[in-house]
Amino acid sequence: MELLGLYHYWVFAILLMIGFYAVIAKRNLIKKLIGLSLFQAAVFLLYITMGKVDDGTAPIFPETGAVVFSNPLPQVLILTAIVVGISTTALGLGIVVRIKEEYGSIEEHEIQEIDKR
Amino acid sequence: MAALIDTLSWVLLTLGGLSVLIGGIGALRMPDLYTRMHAASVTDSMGAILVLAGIMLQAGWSLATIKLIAILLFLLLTSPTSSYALASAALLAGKRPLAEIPQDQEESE
Amino acid sequence: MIVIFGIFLLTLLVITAIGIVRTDNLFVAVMLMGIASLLIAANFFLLDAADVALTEAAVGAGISTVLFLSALALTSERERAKSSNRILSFIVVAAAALIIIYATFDKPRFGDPEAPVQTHVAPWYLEKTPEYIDIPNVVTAVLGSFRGYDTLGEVFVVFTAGIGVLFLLGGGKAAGVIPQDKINEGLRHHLIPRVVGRVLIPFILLFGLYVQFHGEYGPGGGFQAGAIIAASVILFALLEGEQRALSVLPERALLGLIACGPLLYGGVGLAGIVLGGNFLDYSVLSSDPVKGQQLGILLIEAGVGISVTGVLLAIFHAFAARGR
Amino acid sequence: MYYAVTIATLVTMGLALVRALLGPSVYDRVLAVNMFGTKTVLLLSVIAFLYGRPDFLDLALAYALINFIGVLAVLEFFRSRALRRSAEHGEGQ
Repeated sequence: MELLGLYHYWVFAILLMIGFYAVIAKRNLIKKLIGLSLFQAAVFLLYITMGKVDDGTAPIFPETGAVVFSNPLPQVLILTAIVVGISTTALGLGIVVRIKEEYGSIEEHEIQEIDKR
Repeated sequence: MAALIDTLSWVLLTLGGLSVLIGGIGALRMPDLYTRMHAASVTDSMGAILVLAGIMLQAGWSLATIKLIAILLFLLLTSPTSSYALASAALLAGKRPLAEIPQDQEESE
Repeated sequence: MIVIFGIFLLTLLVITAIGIVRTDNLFVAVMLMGIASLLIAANFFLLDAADVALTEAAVGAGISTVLFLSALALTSERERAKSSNRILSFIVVAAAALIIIYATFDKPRFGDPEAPVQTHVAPWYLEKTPEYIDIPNVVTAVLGSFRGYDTLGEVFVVFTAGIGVLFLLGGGKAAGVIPQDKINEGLRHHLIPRVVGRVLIPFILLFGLYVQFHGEYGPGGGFQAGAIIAASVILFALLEGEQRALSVLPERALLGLIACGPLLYGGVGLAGIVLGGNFLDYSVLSSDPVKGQQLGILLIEAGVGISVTGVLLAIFHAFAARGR
Repeated sequence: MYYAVTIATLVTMGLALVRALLGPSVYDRVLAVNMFGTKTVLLLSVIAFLYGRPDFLDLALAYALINFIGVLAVLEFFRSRALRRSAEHGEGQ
């Protein structure tokens, strides 16, 4: 049970690194952005995981009865971060589209070759 | 009366779970796109009706039931529509159903 | 038992992530991202974060897929090159993963009520929200009032990102290989989706408004509502063609929305100063401090909703206009 | 009994994921995503009751409404791709 309690964190680590791998190893710029989204998702999961309390419920007071609540603070941070995340991803996609229009390619090494010329 | 409603809702939930599961197996095991789509979309609607009806009986007459009815209505509207849209897109793009392909070509497919 | 469900969902998530990285078809990767988003939302819900799950539902299911697909339509669908330095990258990544996993052994157990995170400010928020603000949703209370500065900053980040996309894609030449009338017709020839979509749009809008104004009592708030309302307009644009959507909600109106949101938020903050309190101190907005807090949260949530709607729609139109 | 339904839904999600990973055509993957969406709606509504917080059905409602957009976006993507291909083809001739 002790190890089961850490599983969420391991998934976070693995997911984070899968995203990181896509960012560093893939040459396609959109694939890099997808990797970045995965990376983001892993961080979101870490925060929400840390906020969970045993036998807790979502921090919205029910009409009857006081109960144990999970931590509201990480949820606030991540809630805003998700919307910020999609806006910044859109900005990244905008840059990729402009690169495609100017260079005719979205593969990193081809762009570098064009730059060298 | 309460026991009757309980039993009925458990029966509905079990049948719903079963039909959801059958749909999943069908979507995995069927031989081509259209048969898979058939398996997935029909059981999608059936499972949704059964499971949500089962929960509705448990919830009793409350705001939750109205929300469940809304969810069911929207699912029944959107899920067949998206299956239809997908099937027509696939057909327009030139994917033929397996039954239409002559036997000798089947292996190359 | 629910912990087991969570573990199962997380395992599926890891498998999906590996699938996303391994495929060289970007369209498939985007589809798998859709699945990953559903899994993440289900996980958030299991971890008691209803508000966050609603945000992920509103953003991940519709808007994220739409944006990625429109970017793919403008670039290419296939990844052409093999990965660079695969082995080296893999070693780096594996080593880092092992270090992080090693570090997790020092972390408090999952769900531990005695963990440092739970004992710092969170109990104070939970305890004082009924007293100072008196709304049931603590997440909204913290978002709108206790940490209002944070949220103001986030709104400005969203604002800046929107302006950035407009600068990048707004002017200049378009690709223009497709005849104008063809690209503008949307899915008008698909009769059944069109009819169902038209039935759905008012309900999505209504649900968006419900989420906006019910945010103090249940899961919801400006961020979620903004994404849902934007999704309904995007649905209209997909069905009827982008031009029709622009004639309903023209670009100038969108720019107005983008500017209005942060202005409303900042204005509420300044009103606090004018009425003799601190910046973003809503207690002075009304004679009863608790009422003032509630009014302030309502107003700033409206500001957030307006600016998120405007930014997401402007981004969508910027991408769609590029394809014309 | 909620547990039984939850387990059935989870297993089906797993099967749909396998279908999404295997393909073979892009339509299979879109089908899998669509199926996954419906199963998520069911899962969220069942879990809302399992937790005893039926007020969280809003989430399932959001998915029931918004999932449709993804499929339409895919449809529009296929349509514009076909248009682009035919336009490029026409120019090449």
